[in-house]
Amino acid sequence: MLYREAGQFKTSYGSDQAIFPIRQDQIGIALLLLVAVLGVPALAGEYWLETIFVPFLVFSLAAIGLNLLTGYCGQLSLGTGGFMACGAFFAYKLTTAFPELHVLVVFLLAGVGSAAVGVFFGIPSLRIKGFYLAVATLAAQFFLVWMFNKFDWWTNYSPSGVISAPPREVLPGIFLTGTEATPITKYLFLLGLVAVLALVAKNLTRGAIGRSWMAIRDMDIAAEIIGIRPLWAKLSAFAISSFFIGIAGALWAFVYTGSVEALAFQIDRSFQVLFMVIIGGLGSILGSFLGAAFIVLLPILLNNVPAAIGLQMSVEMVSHLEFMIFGALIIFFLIVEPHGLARLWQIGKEKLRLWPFPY
Amino acid sequence: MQLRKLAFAAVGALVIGGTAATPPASAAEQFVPLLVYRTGPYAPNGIPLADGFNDFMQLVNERDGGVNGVKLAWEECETQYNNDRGVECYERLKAQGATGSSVVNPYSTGITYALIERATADKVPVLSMGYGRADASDGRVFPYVFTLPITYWAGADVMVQYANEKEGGSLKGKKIALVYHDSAYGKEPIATLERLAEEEGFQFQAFPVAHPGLEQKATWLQIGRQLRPDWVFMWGWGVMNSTAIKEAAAVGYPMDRFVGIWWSGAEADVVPAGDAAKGYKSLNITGVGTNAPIFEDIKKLHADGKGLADPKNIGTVLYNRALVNSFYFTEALRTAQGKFGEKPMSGEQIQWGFENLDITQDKIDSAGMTGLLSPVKLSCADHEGGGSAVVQQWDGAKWAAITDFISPRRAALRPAYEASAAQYAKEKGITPRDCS
Amino acid sequence: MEPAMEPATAALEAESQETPAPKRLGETLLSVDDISLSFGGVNALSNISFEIREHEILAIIGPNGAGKSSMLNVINGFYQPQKGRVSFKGTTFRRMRPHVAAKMGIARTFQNIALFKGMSTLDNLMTGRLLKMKRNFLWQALYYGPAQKEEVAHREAVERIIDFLEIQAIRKTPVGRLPYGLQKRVELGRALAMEPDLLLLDEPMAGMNVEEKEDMCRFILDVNDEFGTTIALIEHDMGVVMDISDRVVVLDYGRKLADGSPDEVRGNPDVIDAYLGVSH
Amino acid sequence: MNATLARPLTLWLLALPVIIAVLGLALQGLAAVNASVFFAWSYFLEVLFAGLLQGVMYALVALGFVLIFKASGIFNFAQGSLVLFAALTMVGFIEMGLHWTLAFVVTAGVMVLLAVVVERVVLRPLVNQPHIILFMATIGIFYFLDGFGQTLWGSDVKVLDIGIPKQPLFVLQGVFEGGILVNAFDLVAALVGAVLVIGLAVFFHYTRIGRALRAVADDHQAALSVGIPLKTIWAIVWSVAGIVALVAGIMWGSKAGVQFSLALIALKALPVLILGGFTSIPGAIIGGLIIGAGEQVAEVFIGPLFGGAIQDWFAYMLALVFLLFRPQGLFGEKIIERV
Repeated sequence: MLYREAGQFKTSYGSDQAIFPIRQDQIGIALLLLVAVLGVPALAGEYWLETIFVPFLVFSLAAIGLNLLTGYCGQLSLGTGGFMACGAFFAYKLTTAFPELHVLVVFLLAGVGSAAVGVFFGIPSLRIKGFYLAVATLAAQFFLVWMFNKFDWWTNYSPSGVISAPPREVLPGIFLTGTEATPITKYLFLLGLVAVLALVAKNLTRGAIGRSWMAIRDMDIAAEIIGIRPLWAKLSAFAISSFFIGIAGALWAFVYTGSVEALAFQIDRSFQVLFMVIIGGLGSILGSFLGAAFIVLLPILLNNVPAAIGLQMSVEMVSHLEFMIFGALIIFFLIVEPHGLARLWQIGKEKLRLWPFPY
Repeated sequence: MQLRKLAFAAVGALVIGGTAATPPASAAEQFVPLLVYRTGPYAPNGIPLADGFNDFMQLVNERDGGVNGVKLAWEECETQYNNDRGVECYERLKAQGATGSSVVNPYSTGITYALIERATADKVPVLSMGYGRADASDGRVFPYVFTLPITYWAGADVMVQYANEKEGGSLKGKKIALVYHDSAYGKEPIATLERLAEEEGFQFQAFPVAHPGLEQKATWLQIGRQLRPDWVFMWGWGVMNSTAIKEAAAVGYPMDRFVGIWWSGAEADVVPAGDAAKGYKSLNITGVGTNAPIFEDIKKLHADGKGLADPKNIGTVLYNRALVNSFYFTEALRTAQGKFGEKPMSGEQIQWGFENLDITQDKIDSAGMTGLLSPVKLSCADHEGGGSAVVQQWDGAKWAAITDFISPRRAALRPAYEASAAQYAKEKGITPRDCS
Repeated sequence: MEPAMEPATAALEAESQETPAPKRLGETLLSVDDISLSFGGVNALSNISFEIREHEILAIIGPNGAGKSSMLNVINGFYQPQKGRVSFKGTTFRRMRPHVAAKMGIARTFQNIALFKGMSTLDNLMTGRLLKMKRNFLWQALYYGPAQKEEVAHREAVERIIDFLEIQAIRKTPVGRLPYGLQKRVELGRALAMEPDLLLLDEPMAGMNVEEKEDMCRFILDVNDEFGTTIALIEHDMGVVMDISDRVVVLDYGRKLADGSPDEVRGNPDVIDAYLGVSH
Repeated sequence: MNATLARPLTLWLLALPVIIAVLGLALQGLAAVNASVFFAWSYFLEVLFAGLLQGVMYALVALGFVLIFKASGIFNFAQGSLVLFAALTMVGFIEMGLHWTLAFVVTAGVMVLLAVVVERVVLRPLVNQPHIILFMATIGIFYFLDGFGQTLWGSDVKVLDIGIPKQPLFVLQGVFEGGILVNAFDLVAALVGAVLVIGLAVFFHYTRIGRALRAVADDHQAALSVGIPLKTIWAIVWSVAGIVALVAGIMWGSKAGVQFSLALIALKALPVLILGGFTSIPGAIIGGLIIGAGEQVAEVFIGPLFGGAIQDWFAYMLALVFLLFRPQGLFGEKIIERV
């Protein structure tokens, strides 16, 4: 009975086009943000902040980026790892070359650089479609990782090819990277950045650009005939998607692991982000968050649950089980709901709207 | 509809289940986190390593009742050799036990890199035994990282010494090729080998192999059919090792001139290559076989049904390496207890124990580990401890040492460590400790 | 209100006046000249010429495989003819490109509905306004100020079309879930949202029942009447064609058989032969 | 083989010596201007030949992809783990004491069983879903099989030796000094690959099941409506793909040892696939040959210019360049767009 929109009338098109048109949702999201800003840092321990919330936020951003390209524009990409590497290495070069540059500016510039690379590797999409394009993006993946691994310039001639984030302040005296950075700083910084970028993504997808992407995704020929230029739509999707992914890569290297080598952005990373998008829901910003949460949490749960309920299991068994459960869950979700967690969430909401009446 | 409900229920159950925490270890125990990889591409190497750790700590508890009465407690965490998993494991386990994690053995160069800053901030010693950053031997910049007994740079030096000796004392005009895993790990020896090539007058060429290393045909055609070097060194890992041996045999390269680093010299690296591997050599930082007296105790442990390892792994190269690794730790613990009292030690105290670690031949003998390791002595500035390595050879069925422990020429290596560490310190804004 | 929206507004104002406006047949809007198109040796169109005048409803008819859809595809640039020219609003094109055609004011619907199935009715109609949206993506990213104003302005225009086509109830439904007849209507709506000068309709009534056909006829006539839009349509139902079109072009095997008023065409012996299958 | 294929094939065969000669001359020129590149004709041919044989090994894996794509339009991401699973199972049976021929038969049976289960549990509930959904389902299969295989047979590295000779051979010793090095194992692999391709091509073109398979590939529903039993067809095609995976697993397993990394060779098959086209069995072989030869030659002669290890991305770049000119691959069916 609580989740009812009856009686809420929209008096303008503007309010009807809001992201959360229903009041309950508005209250819900405000509460969620409040908990995220105040509750989580107060309640969650260092372990939860460092190894669950931080990677969750970084991955959410990467998943949003890929979702813009694959979920909204319909261009399947397996080059996510490569674009994350771009962000990480661009940010490293920038911040070591210009130490006085604020770290936020560094991340944004790294994103812009990644966007340029993304556009370049997006060019084949004008001629190649579907799985052929997916395989073609692997060329970007392998080439980029090879390049960052091969040329010492990217790592400032470190003998091992590993880059390590230098200490940088986000506010005077408050370090975001380096040994003095606290988990809470990292978390709050990420939370703010990811929230803003997610809002940007949402705005883009509900505006003209997003509609031209979806038109290309649903039927590229028809899109062309109503005046959408595939060149512009596809390349803009590649650019903006790589911008998001690039920032996620930079955050991964700087805020999460602190040091990184090019091999951390191997093809596995691309698949990992793709799975988040698939499980969360193609074409849904909320789904990107849900998918990231699912993939970050599942292995941790599988590692903890058997012990918690008193089941003795070798790590080997747990790890094999993890693979099997993960695979089975993907299949299960596809059969039950091909549109991912986001759709399940929506169905749940619709149910709630009618509750307690069945129809 | 039913299925949808099930899906909700499943997700819900997972979320609820996940919030429950694992029970903490008891108060009088010294907790050791074990970052293992029993699955994934490197499982063949990870399994004997993990088994060795388990058996040694079990032995210490069962035979000696712990270290000075403090029992060891440990928990395995599967990393799949994955950097972010490694970080997660480290964070999950670091607060466990009475005093938190007292040491972390990442067993992956990538995880080591990822943990250096975190562990330094948390005051948990990182023991990267024969892997990780070579320049971390400079304890002034890396107070919490220990590289005993020997680093990759020193390993490269030992290889060159060995080749030099085999060539009758001079490498002038000889050709040496390096086949390396194209990653942070594989690149470690290049600078050292380039320096030595200049000093000793041999021609040096490096051949990268892309991860995971199943593809080496082109590399070995270049080596075996074009360059035809006098020696081939290898920094390989996992499937790359056995593939390299097979491809080397396929181009007819002589195995006794092919020397791998200690991560290219376990059973799992040669067995898949079959007969082709006969005669292949590698370095090792520990002794091989089950001749040391400690194996009597281990056999007894297993006979009593208290062994934790798969018996077929006992005495394998990586099992023995894990024994020595655990021994380093228990000795550091003992050293720390000598100063701070016979109770569980904190990471900071263990760090002191490592810096004052002095494993003499007497201690090795009395621990029943004769032949398994060479003496090491660490200090505030020197975290490598002057260890050494042997050359071993595969005879088709087992590894056998063919040299004594060879010491690297550290006089030349030490300045390189310090220069590299200084660059790191500058980039990170670290002021090196004063160790004098 | 932007100048681009004037015809629609004018038409809507006209709606209130009860007196039907006289047919405003005007200048030649589009002419195709000597078009030939072939696919790997098969001639789809040979030497076709005809013209479409402003404000008229032109029907293109002919048996299956006569080249009707190919003709529309040539006009809006989806197919490139081997020979011939297309002139639109006084500009002559050797090669038309689809998005150029769209920009110049040619909209169309398809024989097999080409809607964006994953999007709602409203969003589908909004895509028709894309060419008219000018704010760059930075404004869109903020969704504030000019971008939001623009979004709302276009939403208003789209809402008028929704009202016109009587599809208010399915505004937020994903079009993939709509029945066939409604999908056709939405597709017409998307074309109208572009405020085209020339509307190409490929079998707008295929597969519809009598009631739906009547609705569709009414919409087509209203569009022509109220918005003044020129319409070229392909249709098989002769009754419909004769009722609503001002002029008819007959194609058969890629050739033009006849061109004239419905009555003229009806009496043309070639046309009768083609339809009754008499051998040539 | 039909006429549409025969023509490009003959063209290719005629063009091949010319391409090889031009490539050789170009590299010779490169070697003349850049000291880090070494060139000799005998060495060039040796590398080329090794590459071609390596290409057959890739093609063995690519074949499995083609089969499933051809018959169901599914890009089967799990093919790599099928290879691993088959090899693991076969080694498992050999370790139980079975002779390898017997183990082969039993493993083939297991693969058929697996195919039936996959059809029943995964594919049947997903009939008529978009291809992307089915593709994702195969990712699920990939993960499941990886875990399942390791649970059954352990993560240890295993040796698979069915007595294929491995010694180096030297051929054409009369022409070049020292001859050209060829590996006996690679020759056997090439032979196996050739037999497999011919067998599959015959199966697809001349049997009733083969025709039904092609009908299913065109349109699931249309095939159903003319009475083709979709379920059976899918089970058959996954069984055949499973057996092809078994053969690939044996060849790769005897080469590199049976272990987790085997699943990764699927990545090497992808450029082969794009080059040859997703739907062409001969395309998989030709694509394999081009990729194999191309990447080896590039690694050996061009790699030194950039510091080496270029072959991974080079294969993909090569495929990408081909794609820009022929978006459907060399032998893929041309996509005609209609409105």
